[in-house]
Amino acid sequence: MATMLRIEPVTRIEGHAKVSIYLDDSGAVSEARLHVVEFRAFEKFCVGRPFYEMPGITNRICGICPTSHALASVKAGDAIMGVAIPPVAEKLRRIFNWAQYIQSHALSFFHLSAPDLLLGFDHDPATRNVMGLIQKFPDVARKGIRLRGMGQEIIRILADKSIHQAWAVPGGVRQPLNAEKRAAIQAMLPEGFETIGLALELLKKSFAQFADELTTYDFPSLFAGLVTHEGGLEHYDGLLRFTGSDGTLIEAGVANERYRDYIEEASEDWSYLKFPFFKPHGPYNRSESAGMYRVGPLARLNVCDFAGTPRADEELASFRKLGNGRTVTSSFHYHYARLIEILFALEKIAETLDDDEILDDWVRAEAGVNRLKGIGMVEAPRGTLIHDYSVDRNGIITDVNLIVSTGHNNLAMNRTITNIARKYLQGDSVTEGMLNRVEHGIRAYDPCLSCSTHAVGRMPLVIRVISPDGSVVQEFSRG
Amino acid sequence: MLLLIGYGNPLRRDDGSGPALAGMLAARGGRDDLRVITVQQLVPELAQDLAAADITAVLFLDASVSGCSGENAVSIQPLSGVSPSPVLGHHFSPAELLCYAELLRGAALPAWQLTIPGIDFGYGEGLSASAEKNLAAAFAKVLVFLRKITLQ
Amino acid sequence: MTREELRTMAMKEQEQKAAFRCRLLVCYSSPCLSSGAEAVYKALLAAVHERNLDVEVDVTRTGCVGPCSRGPLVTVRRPGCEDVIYQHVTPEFVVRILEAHLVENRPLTENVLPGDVPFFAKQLKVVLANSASIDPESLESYVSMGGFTALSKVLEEMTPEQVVEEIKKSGLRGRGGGGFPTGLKWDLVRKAQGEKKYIVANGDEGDPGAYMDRTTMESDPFLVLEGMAIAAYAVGADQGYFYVRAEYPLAAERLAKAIKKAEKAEILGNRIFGSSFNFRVDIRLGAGAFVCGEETGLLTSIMGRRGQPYPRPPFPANSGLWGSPTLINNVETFGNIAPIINRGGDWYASIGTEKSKGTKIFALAGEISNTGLIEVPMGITLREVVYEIGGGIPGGAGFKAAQTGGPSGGCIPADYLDTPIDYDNLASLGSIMGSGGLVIMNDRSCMVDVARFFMDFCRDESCGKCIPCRVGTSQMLGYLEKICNGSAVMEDLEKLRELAEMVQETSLCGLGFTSPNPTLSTLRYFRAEYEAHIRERRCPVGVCVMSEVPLRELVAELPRRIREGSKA
Amino acid sequence: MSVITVTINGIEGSAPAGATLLEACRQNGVELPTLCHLEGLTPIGACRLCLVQVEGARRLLPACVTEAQEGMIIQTHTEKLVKYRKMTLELLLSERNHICSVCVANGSCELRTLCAQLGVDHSRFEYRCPDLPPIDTSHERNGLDHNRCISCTRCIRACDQVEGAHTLDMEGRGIENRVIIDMHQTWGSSRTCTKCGKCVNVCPTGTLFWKGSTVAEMEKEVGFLQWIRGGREKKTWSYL
Repeated sequence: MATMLRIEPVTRIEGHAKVSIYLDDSGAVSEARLHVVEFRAFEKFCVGRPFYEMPGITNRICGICPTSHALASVKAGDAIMGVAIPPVAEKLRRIFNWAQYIQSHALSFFHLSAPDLLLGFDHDPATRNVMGLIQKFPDVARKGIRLRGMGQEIIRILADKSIHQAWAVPGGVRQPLNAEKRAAIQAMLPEGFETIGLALELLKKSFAQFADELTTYDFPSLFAGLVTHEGGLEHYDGLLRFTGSDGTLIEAGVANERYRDYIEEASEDWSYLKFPFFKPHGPYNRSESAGMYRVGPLARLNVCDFAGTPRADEELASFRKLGNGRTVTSSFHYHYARLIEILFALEKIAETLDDDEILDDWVRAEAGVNRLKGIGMVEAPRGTLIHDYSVDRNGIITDVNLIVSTGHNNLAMNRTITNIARKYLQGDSVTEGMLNRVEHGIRAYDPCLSCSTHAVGRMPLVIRVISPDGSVVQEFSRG
Repeated sequence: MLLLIGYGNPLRRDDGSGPALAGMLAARGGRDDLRVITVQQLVPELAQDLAAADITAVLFLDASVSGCSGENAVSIQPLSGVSPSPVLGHHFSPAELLCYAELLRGAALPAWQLTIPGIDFGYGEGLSASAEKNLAAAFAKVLVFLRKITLQ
Repeated sequence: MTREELRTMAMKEQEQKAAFRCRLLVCYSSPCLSSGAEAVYKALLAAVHERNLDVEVDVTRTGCVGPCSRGPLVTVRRPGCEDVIYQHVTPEFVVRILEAHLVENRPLTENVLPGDVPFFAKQLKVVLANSASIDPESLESYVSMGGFTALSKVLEEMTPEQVVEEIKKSGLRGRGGGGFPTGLKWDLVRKAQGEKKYIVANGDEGDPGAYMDRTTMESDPFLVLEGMAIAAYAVGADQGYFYVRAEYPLAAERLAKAIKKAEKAEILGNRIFGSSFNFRVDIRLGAGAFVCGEETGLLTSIMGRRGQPYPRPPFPANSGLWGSPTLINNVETFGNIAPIINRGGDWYASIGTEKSKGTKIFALAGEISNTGLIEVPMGITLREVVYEIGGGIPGGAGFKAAQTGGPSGGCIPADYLDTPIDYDNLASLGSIMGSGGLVIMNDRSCMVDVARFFMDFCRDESCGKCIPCRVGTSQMLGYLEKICNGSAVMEDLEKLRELAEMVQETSLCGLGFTSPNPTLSTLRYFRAEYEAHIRERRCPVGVCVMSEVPLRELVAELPRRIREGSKA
Repeated sequence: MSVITVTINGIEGSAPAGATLLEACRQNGVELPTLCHLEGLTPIGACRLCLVQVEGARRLLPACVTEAQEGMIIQTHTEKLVKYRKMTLELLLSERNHICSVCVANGSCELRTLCAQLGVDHSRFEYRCPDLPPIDTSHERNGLDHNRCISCTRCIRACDQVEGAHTLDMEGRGIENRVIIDMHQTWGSSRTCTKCGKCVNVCPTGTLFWKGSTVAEMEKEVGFLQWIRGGREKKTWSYL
């Protein structure tokens, strides 16, 4: 009989996710699992609503990336209406999406991961936190807050509301941009560039101290993400590309509506989060990681041929040197990729705003139902997000399939924590170092699991070592 | 100006006691040196509210899982120490928020945290009888606290 | 028809009936029909015919006799003898009755219902006086009992004012439930301005367990029509509507026949009794909505609209059907009119209590030995009704409560058995007279379950126009269901009470504002039962199945259940 | 025009003879909440929000349908009345599925505005979560979402009394009542609907909406009713 170790974030509210580490009879780690136990049933209760209400409903899936859900949803709506939206509307939606990247990536990097990354895992635990970060890098900490705020502010300027807005609608957007608003956004950009430059510099300097982690987080897998028709870095539209660990093109550019030919979702009875896998590589097999692919910042930089802006392309070149020249396979570098994407977003916003055409007030196309199916695919900060709707002739939703970014990474996250457990678990006792790395390993993907639910600020971890007869041999609690 | 931040999720029963207490204090009125904010969870942007020029102190109002009841169950503690960020969430602890606020304003900000123990954190509205009792005690305690810090 | 011709008709009919050696009266109202009266009647006719007794024996289908649970009932009436009433009569048994009385000349001893039992002795029949004796479908039969003399009297001898005065003098109050003084209502309609006025008879009886009006319509339709015609004369109306619910097909059929016969005899229609008074009556069938028993709901239904009440004022007396002054009275109220005119308001006022005059018909139902229809003087005590007329509680059980007034009424506990029944006493006990449903409950009834039953009825019958009744009854039912299934907490009881008061005070019509009555009265007299359901999760009489658990206690409860489940 | 005197909340005021209590109150600066009432439609006294206490009356009276009488003494905001109004709104919130955050009428909803004015931010009563007919968006322009309906019948009355089409009606009774189109068919197949849109504009919530509206995008215009009715009375459009 196998022994099970359970790492459970004991929130005062029923947990949203927990980690179990399974040992085999010899005491070695056989597998680690990330359980997502929050069941939300969005796919069920969207049925029966008109498709044009969907952006308002689905953006409530998340409080961190509502913008991505709204955009995937309005794109599915555009497809149902069968319209090409006014060009300016598309540009405004893109700015909207890049602003979302800035705020979401900034939160992940500066607020959640920076203490570990900039101070190191071996830093005194008592000060390896925000306080320590502030003491050592006050400027980074201060700028981080302002960068996140800036992303939120751009969204607010465009949509009058930073969270759960209703600005993006099927057919376009509700209000155009005006010169005053444009100037306000433009005024914020220089500080953003400055912040990101500083962060990149610090992060790159820190790689040396993470040699172990870099290899532990390193495993082969496919990568998936949208690219422009020319193969460039893309976040809002484009073709879905799959590449291998060595950089080979598996599928150069799949049209959005054909995603089901490439992605299938498996379920496990211990998690509500589904397990999408790459279908052409044979049937689902979790233990062999067949069909496993990664999405998100790391994957996007791996699948694209180029970024398309001068500074981001420059960074991309140095990023690729960390891998085999084309592909970076260690999930540790999600952090680096995130910073490059913030830089890219800033450059693209600046470039798009420069053209006076952006102030045009023709921003919404009108149409009824012209297609009974609509697929909206965007790159959310955490990866490819797919909204797939079927409607009746009156536009009432009859079926919904949502594949969220965190889902795509499900297999990879399980793989990462298995690797960490194998490397850092000593005997049957859990060490502080292992705990830190399990936490960090999950955080590298910046998963969105606990959205809209409040948990105690500090999530203590409790680890129980349970012998085969069910008694607790050792209990380890931190926090 | 004292900033009161009541946080928690009112749809998870006792978790809503923080916002409930904030609501009671806001409704009571009678003081113009209080600013009350209620949120579901603490997010980084709040640091900017904490760092506003007119804010001189902050009191966080929150629920806790201790399950105790009675007068002494409710505590007001000065905020101290900082813990690492949460593993899976995208929210902040009061202490983390305070660190950022102090960074932004460039000076220390006196801060306290009041916790109201609850027992029922399941789905649903309304507080358990125990949390309700604790809420009443917390209300009384805050009023005393408010009088005291004004004297300082 | 003239008054003289009416007298001739009566005499001819009386003589004809008196000529028979024996009369066999088969109760032909709905309860007896449902227990087989039709087969009994046919068997009896065949037997009479077979024995060539047609000339000697009269077989009549009559209205209701009263002890409905004992039907089919057959009464044997012979000149100079006491009536003999047989109960539970079968087609075979009725032949034996015939043989015994006519061949052997000796009454049977089996199945005899003694005539001197309190069930009959304590009753005083005014509206139902003819019921057990006449053929409801025969105009002659009604006339032979003095029918239409009151109408001819008012047309020839009285002014409308005098008629109204007589009704006022009688002290008659509306029998539909509210108890509004009938004479006063007539006076209001009489004085109301309007070229056209209407008379409406409310026969939309809908309380569960109540069938007073059905019986009155089925047993003596001419009596009600006569009352309507007198009212029409008194207020100056020439058109009447008889609103009968479609679930009462026999009542509607007999009324339709009665109207036709009366019109043919020129007792209804134009120039009634040779006077200048015209009065037509049309029947309107209700589609079975309880709320159409509420007068404004009924009026909108007659006008062909969705049967929903509207706020009063304006009262129908001023603005009713198509905006014209309209007199709307209950069937039983109209049934009292002819006797009052015939015998005088003073006579009527001598019956009953100070503020509630005359008699009232009740449908006795529930846990009581003699279920059936009774007519008693106002002021009789509940104890007399239950233990004497009703014959007590069967099966050795004790009396627990009496529910009066149907879903709009309340429950009266044993402590008040000696209260004289009248409008005001019932109101002070938190109930109402209602139309006369009287459901007796024994000590095996759960009062919360009773409240839940009536609330379910009210929720189902709410028309949905006003919010308190539409949503309030649904919410109250929800809380009562929770209390009954064990998932309620004390807070729910408070919400229930608060809702009950709110619905009572803010609803638009009578259905709404009386719907909390069963809940409020049981809360008032049986609060301990409610608390036992909630605090102890126990139904004191074992009616409710406590299968659910309050959500909040589920966490503590689950492990226990799992333990018990694994043991089982 | 003769004038009568009424006392509202202890203050004497006047109103034209024949005015309703609601008109009398509003003319004297006392605002009463209403939902089923709409200037230009026959009042029905159904929502019970405008109930007032009149001295000498046995029951609370709906101000919208009660005629003001000389010397009436009226209380409009007693503790009890305010409590009942709040409960009425709570009952409405519990009756169907009102989800403001994704509602087209967010921001222009009369129900929500009243809730905000009276301080009702949630319902103490349990949500009934009824099974409702599907959303009807078969019409060329309008949509009907039963989740948000409060059964005020303003749409039915506007369609019947102002437009004269009587396309809309109510089926079922009590808590089961539902707005229907013609003899219970889809709106798109209605041959009586004139597509005038009056029903949509008089709907106090997001039940009736312009097709394609997204969150908070509905803006309703109710003033036109009085304009139409007034114009008809004054024969503004008479060519004879």
